[in-house]
Amino acid sequence: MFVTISIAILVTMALAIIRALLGPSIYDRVLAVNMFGTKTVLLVSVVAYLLGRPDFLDLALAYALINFIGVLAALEFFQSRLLRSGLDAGKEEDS
Amino acid sequence: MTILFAVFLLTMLVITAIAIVRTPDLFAAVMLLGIFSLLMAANFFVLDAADVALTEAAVGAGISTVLFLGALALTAARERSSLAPPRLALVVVLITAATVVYATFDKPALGDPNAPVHQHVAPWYLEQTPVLIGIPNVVTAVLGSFRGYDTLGEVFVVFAAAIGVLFVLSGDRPLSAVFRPKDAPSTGGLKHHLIPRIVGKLLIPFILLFGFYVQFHGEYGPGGGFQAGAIIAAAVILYAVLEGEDRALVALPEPVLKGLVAGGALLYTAVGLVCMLLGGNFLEYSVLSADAVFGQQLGIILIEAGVGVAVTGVLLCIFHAFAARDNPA
Amino acid sequence: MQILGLYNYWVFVALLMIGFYAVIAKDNLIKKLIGLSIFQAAVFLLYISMDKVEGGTAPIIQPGAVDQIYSNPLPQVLILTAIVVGISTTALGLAIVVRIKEAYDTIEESEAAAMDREA
Amino acid sequence: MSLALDIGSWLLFGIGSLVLFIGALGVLRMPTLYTRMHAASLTDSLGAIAVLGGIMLQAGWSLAALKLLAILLFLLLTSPASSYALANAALLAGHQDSRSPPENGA
Amino acid sequence: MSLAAQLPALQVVVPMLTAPLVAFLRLPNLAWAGTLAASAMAFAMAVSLTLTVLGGVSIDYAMGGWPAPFGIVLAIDAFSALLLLVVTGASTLALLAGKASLDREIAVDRQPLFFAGWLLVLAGLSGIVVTGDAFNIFVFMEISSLATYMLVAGGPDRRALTSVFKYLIMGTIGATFYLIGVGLIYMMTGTLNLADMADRIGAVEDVKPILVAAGFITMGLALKAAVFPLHAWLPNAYTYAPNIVTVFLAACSTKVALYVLLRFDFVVFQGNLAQHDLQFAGFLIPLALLGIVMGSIAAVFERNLKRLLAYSSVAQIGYILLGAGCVSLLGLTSGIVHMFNHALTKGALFLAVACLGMSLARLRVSDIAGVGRQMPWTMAAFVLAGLSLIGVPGTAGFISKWYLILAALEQGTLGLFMVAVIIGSSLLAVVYIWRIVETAYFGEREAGATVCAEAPLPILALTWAAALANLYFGLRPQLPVELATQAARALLGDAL
Repeated sequence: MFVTISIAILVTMALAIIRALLGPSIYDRVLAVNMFGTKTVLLVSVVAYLLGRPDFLDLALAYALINFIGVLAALEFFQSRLLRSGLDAGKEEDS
Repeated sequence: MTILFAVFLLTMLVITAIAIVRTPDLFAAVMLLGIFSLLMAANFFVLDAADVALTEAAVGAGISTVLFLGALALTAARERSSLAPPRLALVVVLITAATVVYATFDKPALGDPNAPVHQHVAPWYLEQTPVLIGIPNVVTAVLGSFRGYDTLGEVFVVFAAAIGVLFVLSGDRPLSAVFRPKDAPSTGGLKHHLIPRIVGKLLIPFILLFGFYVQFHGEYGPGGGFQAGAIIAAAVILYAVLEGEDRALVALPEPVLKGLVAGGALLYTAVGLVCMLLGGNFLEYSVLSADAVFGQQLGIILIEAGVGVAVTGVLLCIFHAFAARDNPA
Repeated sequence: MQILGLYNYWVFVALLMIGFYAVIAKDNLIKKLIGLSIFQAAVFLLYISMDKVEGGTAPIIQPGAVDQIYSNPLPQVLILTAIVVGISTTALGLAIVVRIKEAYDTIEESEAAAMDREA
Repeated sequence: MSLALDIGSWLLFGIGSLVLFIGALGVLRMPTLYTRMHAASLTDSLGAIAVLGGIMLQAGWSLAALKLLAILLFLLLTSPASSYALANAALLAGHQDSRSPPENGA
Repeated sequence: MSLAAQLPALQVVVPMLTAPLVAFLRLPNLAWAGTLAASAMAFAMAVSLTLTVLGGVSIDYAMGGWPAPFGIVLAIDAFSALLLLVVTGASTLALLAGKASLDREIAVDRQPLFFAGWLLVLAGLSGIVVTGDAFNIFVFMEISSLATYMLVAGGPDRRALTSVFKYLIMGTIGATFYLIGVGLIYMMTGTLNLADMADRIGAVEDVKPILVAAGFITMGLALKAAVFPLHAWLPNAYTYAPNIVTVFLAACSTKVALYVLLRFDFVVFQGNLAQHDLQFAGFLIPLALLGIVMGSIAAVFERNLKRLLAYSSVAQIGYILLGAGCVSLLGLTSGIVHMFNHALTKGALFLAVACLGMSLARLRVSDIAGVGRQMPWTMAAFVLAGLSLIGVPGTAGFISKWYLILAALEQGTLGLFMVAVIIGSSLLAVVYIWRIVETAYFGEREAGATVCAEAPLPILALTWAAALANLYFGLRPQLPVELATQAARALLGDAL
């Protein structure tokens, strides 16, 4: 039972990686990373049961929050870049 | 069955690594590096290394991504198309690979219970940990006590990284300006994104709580000072991302961060010295209490606290040093 | 089964090559550091692959379990330390790259070297 | 009783697998960024509910079930939030797909 | 437990503990004083340990009270004691001399961080030298490396940044290679303790991983030790580092890597691997000879004073390796004595350069034209140390070259070739040192160039102390030779 669902999750992860490889835009990549992260969380939860060590669910929780922080950090990166390029454009107009 | 999972994960790992090296888009490379770390962590998990999996996820996928993004924001987002492929490099790599391949044929197969590593030293740890230290997590026992001196070294490695980053980044400005850019406009974090902001702020206390759980549960399950430090630092970084670095620096000001860095390292060393004063060897926690086993547990809790404090401080110092730097362009 | 039994080690070799190639062949300094991360991660894999025992579980002693086989804790401890060392090196390297960018306005090694020769 | 739980788990896992797979396929095959996001965010939540719910049925009343619930809540909160933020960031940056209809383009 | 029994641990812990204490101080002078005090204490402990070891006992210390191979043990013998003297001595000397020089190169508010980094280099290098555990060596190697990168990056020229990045990449590759090697040995023996490894490695049947491990460890450490042709990071790192950092690094950092290399190759591999001699004869000796020749030639044509001395260091590393490569008591003794003597010589030379740096903006050979008359004391010390570098009888440099030639003569025909290379490279050393001396004394100061004042007294006095030490250990070489002979005997142990 756990094996079946693990395989499904692994396939999903592989598809997410393909999207991350293809891009084309940076947002696609972040999307893929986010999706990959959630799938890793699910995989870890399932495998914890598969290995018979439910106490390892802590890991899944940690992965979930790391994933969230990673995505938000990437977004802040876009935003600061956007802001900066906006400022640069403003400078060009001034000069 | 899990071995087949591992094979699948490992194959994806190689594909991701190739893609990372090939893409000229540095941002894509960093994002893929995040996936690479998660895959690596999942792999460690399948290979029964829960503590390492937790660390790799927190550090590799979390902190490392944040740092790379911080550096990318200050440098360039694309790699200049490279010139002719360097032949010498290829030759060196191929020679190295051939050497390693040569060694591989005589290696014990994965999971072989008769491999030398499972015959010597390690069985002793597994047998003696319940007796001498009395905690279930053998990894924590080895990390904290049997090889506690290595862990002390590890704390000083991160300490060196923190002072190194501060020193290098203060090379062209006064040290006091490293955390505070002079007249850069505050990017203000993701202030205009209401939903992530509210969700994030809602979650921060729980993340902190989880961090403390990982810190103090390290004797019983996967976790410990390093992982906890990374998670707590991640919570503060989340706050900084949502509300702006300046607000995060108000909550945890620069002197506090420096105090954490120095204090954690000092706490660890002090525990070792106290053992010495009480008549034991350096880091011999047994002398901390009349009951040797309790002494060991006390020692491990204290040094893990030192590790957690130091790592939190170091990671936040490094994060702020990058985040506060104004755009060179 | 021998090939599959050593699969982890083959992947270790592959990652080592990929990372090592990126470190020495790439001109971009950040790409070099990314390569260094992969290079080090390959070594983590080498160590962690050693710890696995057939039928074993993570070395966290389960109360009440009899005759349970546990994986080897020692490589895990070593790699915990090595991961920390890796991120420390990366952080310091990135700080240096940021300074190089500010001093040379490039993060390509050959361009910076060309500027040095002119000076 | 345990049979019923098993059937429930199988059912949830079946739904979960299907949803996850469809979602991944959508992310891979959909033509534009925003449609891909749409595929990902919807299936992410339902897939997580199904998979974690299935495990919870197996776990029964225990600390593990509580942890699973925490993970589920966490995912349900963060996943839409990051999807929203991502779409918002793309929109603010003026991202347009080459295949988007002309009347949407400025 | 008495204090004396705790010295091996304190040797590392004292500088390490001081680092967080001084790192965030607001008072640079206090930070300097604290650093100096810790360094001096470390030196005192090293002297005390040396005296114990000279009595013929080696010291073992179980960290955390756990016995080997389960815990980490520190093991100090004559070899480690010699290196401890070099490391702590160089650190103390450079700190004592260098405050004024440092004030010129590093902003006052950054100095506490700088001193913390310095202490970590000291702690890391001492930690490598005293430990008896293969993985522990890696950890302390990384502490010292990270801190070294930081110190080198403090150089005022922007080229310090590019050279330190190169150093970081190559250093990390070296450390990772070492880690791979240790991992492979661990895989086949199940232990990380060096002594235990030596015991168990002979019993391993599948030797391929062990052979590869030997290769990786040798390569990794050769990278760290800047053995030719893996020395690419060294010249620029030495050139653009702050002057006082160069003194410290040139005296000890590559030597500690060589120490680990010799310890591994002799203790762990030599006695236990068939045909391990081949690694020396077929690999290290040719590299050593090439390094001696190419390093010296590069030095002859180099125009930058610091880089000239750095290339000379590449050649000197060749001497050390050549001695060790003879795999004989005499050869190893000569190599180890040369570690000590070269530290004295290069320390003194770079101190003299630091003196010059107090008055001169740039340090090309042409920049010091005529300086000999304006800074007579500095240049006189430089000449004295230069004589030792050449190997003139009566100086420390002569002692190690003498032993090296004796060791080479034992080797038969190949030995004669080695002797020819040694003498040829000494002649090259005469050329490059003479070029500096000629420019300094007989060159004409450019019209309009500022008049150089003699360097301040503290740094000058210590430069002279270092230069005179070259003379002292040239006339009374008993201490290093005795330690080196003991060390060589211990290293060869089984192989003899």
